[in-house]
Amino acid sequence: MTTSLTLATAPVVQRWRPRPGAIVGALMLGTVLLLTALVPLLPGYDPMGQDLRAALLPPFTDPAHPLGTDALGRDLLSRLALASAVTLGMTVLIVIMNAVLGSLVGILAGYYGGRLEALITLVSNVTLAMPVVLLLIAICAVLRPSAGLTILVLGCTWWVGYARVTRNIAAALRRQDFVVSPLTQGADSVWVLTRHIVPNVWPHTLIIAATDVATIVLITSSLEYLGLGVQPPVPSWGSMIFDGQRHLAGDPWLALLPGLMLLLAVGGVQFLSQQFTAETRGGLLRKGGMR
Amino acid sequence: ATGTLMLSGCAGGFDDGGDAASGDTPTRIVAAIPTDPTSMDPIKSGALVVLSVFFHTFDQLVTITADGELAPKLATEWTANDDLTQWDFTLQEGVTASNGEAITAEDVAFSYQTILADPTGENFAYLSSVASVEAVDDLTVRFTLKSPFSAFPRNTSLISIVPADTYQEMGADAFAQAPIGSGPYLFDKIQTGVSYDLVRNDGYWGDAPAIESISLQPVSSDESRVNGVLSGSLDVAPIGPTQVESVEGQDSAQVFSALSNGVVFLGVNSTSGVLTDARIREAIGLAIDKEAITEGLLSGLAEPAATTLAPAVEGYSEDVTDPAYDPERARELLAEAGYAGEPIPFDYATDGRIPLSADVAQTIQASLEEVGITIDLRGADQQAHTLKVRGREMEGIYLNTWAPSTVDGDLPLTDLYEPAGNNNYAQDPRTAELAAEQRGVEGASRLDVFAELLSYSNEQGYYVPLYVPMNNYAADADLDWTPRADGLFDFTQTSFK
Amino acid sequence: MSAVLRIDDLRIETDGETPRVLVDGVSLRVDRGESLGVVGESGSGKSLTVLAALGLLPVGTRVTGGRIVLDDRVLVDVEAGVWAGERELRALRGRTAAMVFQDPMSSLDPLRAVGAQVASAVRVHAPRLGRRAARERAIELLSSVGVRHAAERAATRPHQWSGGMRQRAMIAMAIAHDPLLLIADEPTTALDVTVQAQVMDLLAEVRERTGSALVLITHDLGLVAENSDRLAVMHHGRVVETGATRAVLAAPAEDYTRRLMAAMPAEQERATPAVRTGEADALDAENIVVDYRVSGRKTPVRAVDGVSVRIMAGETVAVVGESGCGKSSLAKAVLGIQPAAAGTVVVGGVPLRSELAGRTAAERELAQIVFQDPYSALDPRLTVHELVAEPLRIRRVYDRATVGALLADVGLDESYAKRLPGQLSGGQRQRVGIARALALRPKLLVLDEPVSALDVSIQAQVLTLLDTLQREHGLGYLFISHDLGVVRSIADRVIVMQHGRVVEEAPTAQIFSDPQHPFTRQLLAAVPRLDGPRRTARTAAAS
Amino acid sequence: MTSLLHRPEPGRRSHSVSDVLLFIARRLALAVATVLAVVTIAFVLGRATGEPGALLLPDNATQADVEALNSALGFDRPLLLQYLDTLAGLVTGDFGDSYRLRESALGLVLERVPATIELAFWAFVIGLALAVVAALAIQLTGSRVLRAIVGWAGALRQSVPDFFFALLLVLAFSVLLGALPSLGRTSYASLVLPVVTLVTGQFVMYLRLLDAALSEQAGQDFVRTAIAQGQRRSTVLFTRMLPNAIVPVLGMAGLNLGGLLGGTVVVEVVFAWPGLGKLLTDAVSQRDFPIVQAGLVFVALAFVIVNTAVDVLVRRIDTRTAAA
Ligand SMILES: Nc1ncnc2c1ncn2[C@@H]1O[C@H](COP(=O)(O)OP(=O)(O)OP(=O)(O)O)[C@@H](O)[C@H]1O
Ligand SMILES: Nc1ncnc2c1ncn2[C@@H]1O[C@H](COP(=O)(O)OP(=O)(O)OP(=O)(O)O)[C@@H](O)[C@H]1O
Ligand SMILES: [Mg+2]
Ligand SMILES: [Mg+2]
Repeated sequence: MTTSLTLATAPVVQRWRPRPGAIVGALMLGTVLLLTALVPLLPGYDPMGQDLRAALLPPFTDPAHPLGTDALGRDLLSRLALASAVTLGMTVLIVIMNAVLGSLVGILAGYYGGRLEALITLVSNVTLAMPVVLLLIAICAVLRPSAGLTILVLGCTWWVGYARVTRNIAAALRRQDFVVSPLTQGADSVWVLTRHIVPNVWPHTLIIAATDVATIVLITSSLEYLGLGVQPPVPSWGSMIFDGQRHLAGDPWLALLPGLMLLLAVGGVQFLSQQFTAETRGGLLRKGGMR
Repeated sequence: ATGTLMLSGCAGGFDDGGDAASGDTPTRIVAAIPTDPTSMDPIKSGALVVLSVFFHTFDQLVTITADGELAPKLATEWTANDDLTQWDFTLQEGVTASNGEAITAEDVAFSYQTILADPTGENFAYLSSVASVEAVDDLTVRFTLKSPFSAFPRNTSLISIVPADTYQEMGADAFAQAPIGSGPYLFDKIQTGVSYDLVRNDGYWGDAPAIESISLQPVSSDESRVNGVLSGSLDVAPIGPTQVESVEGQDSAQVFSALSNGVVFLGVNSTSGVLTDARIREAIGLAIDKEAITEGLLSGLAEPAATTLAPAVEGYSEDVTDPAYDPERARELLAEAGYAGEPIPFDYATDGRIPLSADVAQTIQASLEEVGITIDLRGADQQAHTLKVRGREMEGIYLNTWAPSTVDGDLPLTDLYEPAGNNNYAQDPRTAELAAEQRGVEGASRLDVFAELLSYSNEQGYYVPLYVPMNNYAADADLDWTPRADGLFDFTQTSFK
Repeated sequence: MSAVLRIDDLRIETDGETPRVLVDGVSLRVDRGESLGVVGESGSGKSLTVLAALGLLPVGTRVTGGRIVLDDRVLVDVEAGVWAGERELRALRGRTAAMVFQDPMSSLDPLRAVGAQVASAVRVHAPRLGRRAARERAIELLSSVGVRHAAERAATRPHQWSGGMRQRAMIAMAIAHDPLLLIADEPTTALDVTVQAQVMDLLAEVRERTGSALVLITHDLGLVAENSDRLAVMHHGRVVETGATRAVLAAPAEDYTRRLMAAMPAEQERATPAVRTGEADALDAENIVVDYRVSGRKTPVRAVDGVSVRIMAGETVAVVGESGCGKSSLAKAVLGIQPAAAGTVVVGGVPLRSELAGRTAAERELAQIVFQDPYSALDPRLTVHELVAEPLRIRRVYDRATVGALLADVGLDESYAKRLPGQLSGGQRQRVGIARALALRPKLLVLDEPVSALDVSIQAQVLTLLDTLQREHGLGYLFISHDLGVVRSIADRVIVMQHGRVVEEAPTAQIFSDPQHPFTRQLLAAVPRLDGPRRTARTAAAS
Repeated sequence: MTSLLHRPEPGRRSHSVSDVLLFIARRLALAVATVLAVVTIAFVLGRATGEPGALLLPDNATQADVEALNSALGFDRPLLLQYLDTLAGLVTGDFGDSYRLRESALGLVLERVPATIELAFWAFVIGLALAVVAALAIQLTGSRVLRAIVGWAGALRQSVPDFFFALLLVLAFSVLLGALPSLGRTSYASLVLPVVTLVTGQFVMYLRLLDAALSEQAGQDFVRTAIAQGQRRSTVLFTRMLPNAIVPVLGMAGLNLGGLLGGTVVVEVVFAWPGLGKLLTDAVSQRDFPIVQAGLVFVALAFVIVNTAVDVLVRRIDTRTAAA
């Protein structure tokens, strides 16, 4: 997405010197991951078991349900943990699919240019003009809506940002002498692509992917708002927030707890990703006089 | 240049009028409808939500009151011949459409004939029993039916009468843009999908309603409708069961809840897999704790149902019962039938007609799995679900609902038990026979036929009636209004306190 | 005579917990109307010192000691705790002291018309001047620095200006307020020799008019010799020697200065040619034509127009000419990177297809190239070892020992093998480039300005290395350069190109002693020399 | 001597007629190809989702009624014919009548367009403007604290899904304070909440891009030149850095505005905003293909037009790209 990433500010993955933001980010994300990993080990873990008579228990009132229960009387803590696993799993899959697809397309377009690039421009235009939501509704109408389908559709349609950035970088790299030089020594394009282009492009892909994690979590949760995506009774953050907002007046924690998880994850990834963006702040435009 | 263009574009999009009245009792009502109405041409259009508009702007031969009774509207009285195949309606005298055209038997006949001429119209299905319509004289219309049909007048409550000459002069398309009727309200402004504004027809032949103008606005999100009422953007709006409690606590709003004319039930494909075994079908019925759903999940805003007809609907009988919740017996039956955990597909629509359908489906799944039935839960959006229902493609059980707009048992039972019915997987000749039989009889004997049919159906386990939901509305605290069982709006008797 | 700029004991360090000292105890003094040359190898702190004088230090560096006095105003006195504020500095910048930077390409805003940029430089210190008046003054200034049709050209953007023209615009901006001091940080490094001479002439002429003092930063000793009154030599963040330019150059007192001078290319041809007879010609290119197709233009741009080059084994043929004359295009055509539209290329006796893709791997080995820019020529992620090993791996003949031998050939020992290009100096990078080009034992080595990005001292090392390698392997060199001094010391024959054509071809000695074509003579005249004519702002010096 | 400096200019190609024509031709071809592809995909998906008859008739309609309707709508004809018909409709601009609403599909789409443009336009303009202001403030003050605050606020907002954020806005400003209408498109006040929802979501992205671009500009030589001339930092920021930094951001913004014009379904649903997004999503689920086709063609065209406009703008700002 960040078209301003040029070779000049190329993020050479540098020595690991954590910034304060990155530590906060790691803590936030760590909380989510820890919850996801540890809660299923607890004795009371049961994300599906219903008890309509114990519905809508507030948090911290019943030791059997530390965070209370939802409208069907299911244990909220267990559901939060399962939802985290589901949401994070989906998101990571989608992001990886897009990152790989987009970078591949972008690199090929940037490296070969010409007709291939024109074709890719057309495809990405069509992809962008074809709203993902519409595509999903149509496809779900044929097949059944499911997490897998959402992953597949989103995983194949959210790559244009990657393609744009990697295309620019690959096009710039193609003109670099170090890319031309193996060619004069008898190498073929595959050699150049795998040894020089891809390794120099992927740090950029990584940065976009990090920011994309947040976007994808939000898109999938918006899709669940429309009934597309993970199917009940399996929860996701998005569906939990959506279901919970019906009870916002009386039992706000139903929406706020998954909202908090989302915040921790999105914020965490965002702050972590800032670790990678080169800090070329201030430049000559810094304030003050001689000092 | 683009900027100014857009700005002027926006300016054109807003109407400047705010609420006309201020201080005194309001005379304008803004009501939310849950879906976009279709065309404003009543000949073509017959979807339920549009009737909320047509009830105000057109006359129908008869009307169904808020409590489900049949009452005169354009027709003052109606009679049938002995075998119930010929119905004569006598019309009100001196009725004119808002453009002055007199509404006579000719107009009624024209409206019905036009509908009957087009089998692809939305209204055609309501008149499938009609063989011909003719104007006997200025004030008498005669319907000749293909077969006896005792509840025929109820079906006419859905058909709006248009002024024939005007309709023909304007043509259907132009008429849909600026419809003219003889109802208590006139069309003021139509913004498709945005708002349908009506004003009182001061030349209306009947009693003048209290409300001066009505604006019906589609608002698809439950939350938005509640908040619309709470913030004053709306005066009345249908809301979901979970929202009732939060509205009840507010001073600025009140809640109306009334038992609806519909029943939520499980359809059963009794010709597929293990469901061919009546014992397993029975076990499904026994395994579901309807009370828990209505009291727990739906906060008491529904009543357990024993038949596929709601109490408000003509044909309902208290005598028909179904076995109570008995998971033990269900397990026994399953064991008897030799059920070995074959998964039973369970289809439901995630959004749309049944409020909280996903929660309901999950609860049912949990209850069935409790007694050892394996359920394969399959959610889909409402349209995909509907297509599947209409295509009779269900492979196991499915969540469905039937709410007859005529508030009469004929429509649902035709669909549930006659051979062409969408939900009729069993194709049991006995149910088909009974369903046809009720049309030929009237009064108590008709009710008996209904009772027999419904009891037989329960015994066979063709359907599992679940509950009768309430229609819930959030409304302005000062609104004096009685909600209808069918969930449609009719504000002719409404006023503000 | 009072000093315009006085720097005492200046110390500049990096920010952070473990500051590095970049400039240490530098003292300089520039008197009114005087011209001070500052020389030293790359990274010696020349730029930082003068940038500090205007409070323009880049982020991450700061003054930690010393005093800077500009036109009797104390800008910094660390001990006394004096720190000039932004407002005070702004009043001085551009009015008392103005700067001309190295790269005219990037020093102008690419999106604004040049005239507007000059006009805004005018208005900074003359806010009451109306826009129209400022624009007129800008055109006046541009005309005064030799921009013809200034009124028309002023409306165009920098990318439509040539490098020399841009540097003129930079100078026009710098003299907008007749500053007491002009600071020129390598003002001509990016320019051709001929253009360089013009720019230096212009600076002298301008100073004559304005009486400005000049600080000229460069690593070209010839340039300071011709253009400065006094000289300061910097090394590792310190001033190692100062004095009158002529005196210092005639009798350098410091060892480092002597080394600098020794590294300058000798002004004579090389003694013993390495040409081998009896072997196939390294290169035989006939009537090469290179066209560039440009979108929106029907006729292609012809960069090389029927050039023939013949290089024997062990021979060095230099191609010289001003920027844009087609030197690199010719090299690319020989290598097939930019296929020749016409002509034939025979390398080591093997006729080659014009486009690279049409050449077999074995054919590609015959000719190798060392690129002009050592920074973009090496993949920043690979170690030196991997970089040199790459051609061997491509041909599947990789072997640790071979790589070691190649590195040894170019004078890099084992300890460099694990380093990344970012950890090498420019000269070391260029050596890696050469080692890599030699890995496949080519017949022809194309050297596209191999030393123009390097300091004199490193330049000398690389040239010596090239000479050694040529003798050892009997390589043919196609040596592209616009530095005639370098060419003289290494080439056997010289080809002078102009506008894509060869205007003169002759043995090196003959070119330098008896140039035939006027363009060749122009090129030669423009080369700055230690004993060249002095350009001084006489009137200013006299006053 | 000076003749060397005044070498003939290497042709200024940016304004040659054939170049502009070529650009227009390319763009047209791209637009046509995009629309064709979109329509074809929509057609294929549409036919795969099933015939709509059953959705258009009441529950008590029989199979025969449904089939009659489907064949009246032309679904019994060969697929190729149906496809050619769709293409013909594309050429004549007649996409047929909506199955459900029984009105001209194009008319219905165009009816919704002003509402969508209004929302997209304001969200875009305000989002970009806010980002510019914030980015400038960060650069001007050089404040790490400000950058951190804006960054945190952005992350916070981004982690609240649009539908939830919109709901919170409604609860706060409509229900509790009664200050703003909670739904509909009836006055300028009703624009506020939907636009705020969109703006706050977009703003962070623009801000990040701009901040990165400005920070990069800050290290440029021409900025140093301007400072060395004694220019004010604010002047340099506004006249030198901003125009240069906005160029890469514009490309992204173009993509984004294109996306906004496709309709922002969630916001439209929550605020009952009569925009294209809701119409299109409903049409897709209701198998109302004429509307789907007309809507997608509009979206695709809007997309190509917006991005062409951005390209032209970038070419005007930065003539180098035109030459490149
Ligand atoms: N922003 C900075 N942060 C840290 N170190 C810097 C910075 N800028 C320059 N340096 C270091 O300061 C030293 C002096 O740099 P300076 O630019 O003054 O060299 P120079 O003599 O001008 O060299 P050149 O001839 O290459 O321009 C170098 O070692 C350089 O790496
Ligand atoms: N890819 C290209 N497309 C169009 N024109 C080009 C291209 N590359 C070079 N040219 C043009 O061809 C001419 C010769 O360029 P070339 O790079 O060969 O010059 P050069 O002599 O190597 O100059 P320099 O000393 O600056 O490297 C120039 O006018 C240049 O503008
Ligand atoms: Mg320097
Ligand atoms: Mg060159």
